[in-house]
Amino acid sequence: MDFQLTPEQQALKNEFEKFFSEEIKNAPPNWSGNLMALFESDENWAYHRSVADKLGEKGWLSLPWPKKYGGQEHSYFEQLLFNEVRAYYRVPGVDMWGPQIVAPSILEHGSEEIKNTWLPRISRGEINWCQGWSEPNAGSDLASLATKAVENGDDYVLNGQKIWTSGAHRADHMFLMARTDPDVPKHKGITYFLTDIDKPGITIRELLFMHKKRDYNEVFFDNFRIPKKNIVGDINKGWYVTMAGINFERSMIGSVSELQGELEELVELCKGTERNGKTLAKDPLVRQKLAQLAIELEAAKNWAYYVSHLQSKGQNVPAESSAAKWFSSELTVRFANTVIEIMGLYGTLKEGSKWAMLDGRFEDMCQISLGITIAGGTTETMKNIISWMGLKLPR
Amino acid sequence: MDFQLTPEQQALKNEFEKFFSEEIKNAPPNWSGNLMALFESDENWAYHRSVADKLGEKGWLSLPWPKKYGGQEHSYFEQLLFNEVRAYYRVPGVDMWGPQIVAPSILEHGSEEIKNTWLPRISRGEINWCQGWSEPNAGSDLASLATKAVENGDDYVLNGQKIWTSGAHRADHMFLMARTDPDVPKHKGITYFLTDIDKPGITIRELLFMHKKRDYNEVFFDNFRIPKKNIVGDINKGWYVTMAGINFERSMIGSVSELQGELEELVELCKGTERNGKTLAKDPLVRQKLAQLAIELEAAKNWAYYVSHLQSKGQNVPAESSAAKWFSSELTVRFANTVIEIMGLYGTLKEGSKWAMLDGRFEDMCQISLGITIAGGTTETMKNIISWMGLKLPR
Amino acid sequence: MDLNFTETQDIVRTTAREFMARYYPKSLVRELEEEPIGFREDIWKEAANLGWLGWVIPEEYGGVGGDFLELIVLLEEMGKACFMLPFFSTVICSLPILAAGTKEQKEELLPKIAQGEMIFSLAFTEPSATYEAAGIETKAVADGNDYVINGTKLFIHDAQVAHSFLCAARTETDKANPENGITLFVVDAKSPGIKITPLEAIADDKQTEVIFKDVKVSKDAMIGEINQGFPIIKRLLEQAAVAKCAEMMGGADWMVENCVAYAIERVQYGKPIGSYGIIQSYLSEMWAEVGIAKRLMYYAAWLVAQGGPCAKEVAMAKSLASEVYRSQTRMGVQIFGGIGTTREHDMGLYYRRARQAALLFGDPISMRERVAQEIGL
Amino acid sequence: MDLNFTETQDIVRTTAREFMARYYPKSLVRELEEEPIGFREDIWKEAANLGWLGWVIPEEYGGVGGDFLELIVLLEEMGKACFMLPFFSTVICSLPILAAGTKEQKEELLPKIAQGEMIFSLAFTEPSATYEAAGIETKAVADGNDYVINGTKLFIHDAQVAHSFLCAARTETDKANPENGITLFVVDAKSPGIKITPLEAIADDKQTEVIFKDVKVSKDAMIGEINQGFPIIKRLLEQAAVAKCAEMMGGADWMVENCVAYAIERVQYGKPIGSYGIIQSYLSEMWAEVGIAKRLMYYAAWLVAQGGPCAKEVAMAKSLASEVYRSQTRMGVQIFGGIGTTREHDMGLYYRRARQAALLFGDPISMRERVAQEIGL
Repeated sequence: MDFQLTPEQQALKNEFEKFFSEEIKNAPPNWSGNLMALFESDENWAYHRSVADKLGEKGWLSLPWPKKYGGQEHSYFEQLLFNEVRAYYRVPGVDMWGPQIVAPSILEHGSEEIKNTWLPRISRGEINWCQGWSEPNAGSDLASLATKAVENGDDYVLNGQKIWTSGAHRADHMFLMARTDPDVPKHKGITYFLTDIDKPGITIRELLFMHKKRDYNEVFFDNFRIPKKNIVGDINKGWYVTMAGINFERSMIGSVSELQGELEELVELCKGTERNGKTLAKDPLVRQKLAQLAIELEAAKNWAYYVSHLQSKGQNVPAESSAAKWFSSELTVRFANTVIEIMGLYGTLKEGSKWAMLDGRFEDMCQISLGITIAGGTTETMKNIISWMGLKLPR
Repeated sequence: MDFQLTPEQQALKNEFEKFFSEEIKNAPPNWSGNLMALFESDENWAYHRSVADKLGEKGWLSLPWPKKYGGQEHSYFEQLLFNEVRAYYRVPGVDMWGPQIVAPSILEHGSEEIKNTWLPRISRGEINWCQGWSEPNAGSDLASLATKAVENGDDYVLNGQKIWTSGAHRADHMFLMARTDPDVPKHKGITYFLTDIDKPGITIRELLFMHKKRDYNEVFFDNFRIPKKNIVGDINKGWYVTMAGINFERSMIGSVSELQGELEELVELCKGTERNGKTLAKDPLVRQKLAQLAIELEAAKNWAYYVSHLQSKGQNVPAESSAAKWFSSELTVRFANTVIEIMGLYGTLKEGSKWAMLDGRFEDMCQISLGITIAGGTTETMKNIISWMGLKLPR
Repeated sequence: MDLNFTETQDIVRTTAREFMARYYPKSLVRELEEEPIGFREDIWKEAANLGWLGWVIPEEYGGVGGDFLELIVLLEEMGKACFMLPFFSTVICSLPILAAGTKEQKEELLPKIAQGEMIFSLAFTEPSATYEAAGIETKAVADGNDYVINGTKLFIHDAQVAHSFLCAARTETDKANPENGITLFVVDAKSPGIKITPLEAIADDKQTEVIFKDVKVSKDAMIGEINQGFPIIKRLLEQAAVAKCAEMMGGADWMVENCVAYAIERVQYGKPIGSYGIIQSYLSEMWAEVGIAKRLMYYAAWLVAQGGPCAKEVAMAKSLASEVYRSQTRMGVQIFGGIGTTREHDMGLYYRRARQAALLFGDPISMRERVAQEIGL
Repeated sequence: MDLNFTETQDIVRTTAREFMARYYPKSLVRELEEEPIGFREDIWKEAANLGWLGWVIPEEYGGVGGDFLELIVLLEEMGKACFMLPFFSTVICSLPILAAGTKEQKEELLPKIAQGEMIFSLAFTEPSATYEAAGIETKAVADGNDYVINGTKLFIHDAQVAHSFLCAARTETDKANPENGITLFVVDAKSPGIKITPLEAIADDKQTEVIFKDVKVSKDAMIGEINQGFPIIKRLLEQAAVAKCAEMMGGADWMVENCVAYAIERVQYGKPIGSYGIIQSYLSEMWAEVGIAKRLMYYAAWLVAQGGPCAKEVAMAKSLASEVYRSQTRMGVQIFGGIGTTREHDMGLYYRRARQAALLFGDPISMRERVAQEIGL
């Protein structure tokens, strides 16, 4: 067991450090780096786009792909280092879906034509994706999805509704699943499509988050046409294409690393904030709480490294990565709520309030983090995966 | 809503206070008042017996029974006041089963002969009961019990095994359930028996608790004979007789009240114990922890009063009493563990150790309390009852 | 002892439910949240007509002469409905006027409050962000027949609609005992020198910063004796803490009811989610813990109503209700899943309010510290 | 970076498992718990033969010359087996001798330790019950070529079988910095003036009170420099804290494995209890939290093995492992139900050990305080 980075890993990490510590200086004035920050204003979106272009140029959006398709053939571990550093500096520039969800599906199941069409565009960072998976009645039970795609000439014609479509209002493309055969067991009649969304037959409606920010959307298809050539994998085999898409760097290092940066700011804040005649930093309860967060972060970080290590050895680790998802998303909720407890009344003030602390980031985080415990598999689903796939408990 | 005791209730409570505050002075030197204390030595048992006789004489073992059978026709609320005061002073004298479990079953389902035979003996406190319900494969799923009783002349002949039989080694009687018809659905072939256990065909084997104290036993029946006249209710209707037996004062006030007394001692201890140059009482973390325990106790007490209030209005409150069971048994575990955290290394020392604090009662409690969260319905079963009977959730 | 609700309490509850169903839909909550003022004259008048504003004001001053426990029942329903009008602020300010005001003050102020003509805002907290006396640095200096107030009040609810403030200011500095030297004033909100700036906070309740710069008030506007304001405020803070518990527990009731209903209705994998053990575990905990916290709240409220010492029980109730409401609303979001995180769903209204209410009138940490003192530590 | 176990680590694990299966059944744990001495010469010799006692002692002093991470793997297996012989005490005492002893001391002591001929007991803690330097009040006063030790050591493991103590005593009082003035001595357990009294504690590990009354030791028995003992002890305490984590996490592994197996096998209401959602929720949390705490422990252990600064990570690992082991053993009891609370079942062995180990070499509260210092608070 050796926790030392290899010289090559260290060099690469240094490169990431250098880039992102510089790049954050280009952030627009109100850039919070929070989860939805990139969608919040045109300025923020432009910042995201400009970083994406640079990352594409550097080849950092395709670190683990085969060289043949423009990748760097790095392992998941190098991907982890990239994700760690970027999140620490709260720099955007990586599409939430393209490099790590869509690309692995294409790499495993796409035809050469699909690969040659889409992978270069993803690695250049030029596509802004949104995800068309969940539906109102297909949440945790995703395979129940009801959006129908019916063959019609060279196209499929879609009708139905998607929900929780993060960033659809900023995106130009969507990857989605639709039912192409209603007469077979539910996993076996689903097809995986790629499509641009700047054409008729699709309506995107905002679905605001509880604190009124826009991340989610509802998406409605009304005879929306997708050419057959945009199907990834075989007809009716979309569920398995999707499963390949969960084969990305799943350690959750990003959440953890972002919080690590926040913790460092918090320590400084507590040292400079007086309450009842002494600094918060001197309050034994505050000390215990912040120490506990530091411990959980260090633990989550080590777990992320472990998950990534296993993945880089080629292992499929559903239980371990589910534990990472569960632990670090719940940690984010706990973190934000703990900070509000520490800040007291000040902690509830929003971004932009004259008296808000740390720009009200934690007021935002204590809400937005709820989404993280649900999206991409709820905490309860993560526990099911651990129980069934990790512990082999009976269903 | 009026939380004031009526003058009659207050007078009765004062009477209880007077009696028990005096009676605790008669406790033997090593009397801890812990859950199993009465079984621990002959001296302790004799103390228990002597109090039982006095309580029987006062009529305090039959507070809510009809006068016709020697009761006082008090409500469950007066029973709660009795239980509260007795537990606070940690005085024994009430058989764990007779007055509150066996008697209600007899009152509801027993023939006049059964009533006249057994009730006076229970109300005089002269019988020491043990419970023959659980079996190795019938725990939470109690109705699966396999001990067989077969008709034979004027008797039934029993074969099988019981487990978790608290105090069987001190008891002289047992109430039990046995299967009298194996060919019907499991709840419908069970019969409820009363028996003395000082006769052949029964073997009692100790089953030590994890800290080596004896409370539990295993009980084996080998052609053990019980006369038919000792059956309560109808043959094969024992399950319903049992259900009547859960219709007692179910607020858990006893646990709560005992802990209230402990908390008061703890406060004094913390005021007198220095650690790192200041008293434990001045440590903000200790203050928060003890305050939290005080809050949970006050909450549990109010909930107990509420449950008892509902019961005294004649309501059957399975969800409310399950919440009381769950909350206060878990609170007992939490309480003991918290005290050990506060005491630090001293907290792990056992009763009798020269350096132990508060006679090592919490080292004992942090183990024995585990039994409370399991016996009489596990925490998980309590949640099921709340879900199904309280919230009407689908099974 | 009788733990049943009285007939009047039941009537208050029924009336409040009908009122909310009729006048106060959840869509209005969202509207009020997004407006800077967040007030509806017609609803306010309706509430006044029902006697709510003067519920605990004696009939001789134009009130209903009801009791504090009835007010608690009403506040539960308000919490359940996310009632945002300045009822809470106004009523808690009426209590010290009733308790410590002169006959003239009562005659002048209480009927107006009862009739809904005078909205009050409590100007107590400051940048020190504490409910302890030591946190009061705003000064009031005598100047002839007036006092001149200078200072900054922070986290002040409903200043944007208030006609008057009940303002705590320091008239004397006693380092040894900061509870000495505080005086209460009724201040006209239109007085020159008052500057109100909105603060946006998590619950979108209407908080403000209120700066008093050379604000003059007449000596007659003093409630209670000079320098003796803190005991009055202390009582007010106890009443307010329990009242806040009632709002929280009302909200918690909404949540438990609605989570249970959703768990029965929402099907995933062919079964209602409420049939899964892990969801049953959440729901049974929610139901039990909310119920338990609520009984403690009633007990504390009853003690408050009795008028005797209640500091310990109030602190207990506030701490427990706050913790339970926070943790249960967290679980509630998990029951509803994605939809519960949206603006259009009601769950978020409660999740956000739980986080705000926990900190108002004593956060759990300071309340536990109070309990520690009260149990002899 | 390579997070795989090395081949040697794997061999150590396998060997240890075979050893425990062969020589150390759970029935023996119960026997040892009930005996005042709790020692088995044959097992001790066997462990020495496998090189365990000298695992981290260099070959030149008769050891194996292995590394600290291998020792950690071994300790995990010992924790899993509830190994009660004085291995832990002896090995942690060998570390400062190795780090700070003179060549003569090493040559004299280390080979004996490695061969299982010398059992050590760490005489550090006192009635102050802390691992901070300020807690050391036992005094050693120079007297010619000797020092005379007086004081009470408390919570001392394995004194009942020890040949020697590694004893920390104060040779100078520096109120400003209590870390100055502490000196380490190797003390022959048979020295006149030593009185050993057993303490019964929750884990039935062999704790004692050791009173030193005018106990003479030669100056040559000093480990390290006079007054400079605390930095050595500090390092030892870090090593011991991580070693204790390894024991705990080994125990936690036992628990998770056995709870899962039981949940699959135990049927209630016609189904294995492991098919119920609430039990799955418990087990998945147990598995995940134990796994997570364990990875942090390995990282801290690796830092310790590197020899650089590791105070923060060790404190983190000890706090988390302690909390997780306590809460998971609590859940474990709930999985096993009644049977898990009995003396004849193994669950209680772990539940009890979790409560003891959490407090040894730094309890979670003091470890978090250490972390707070280390993160700059």
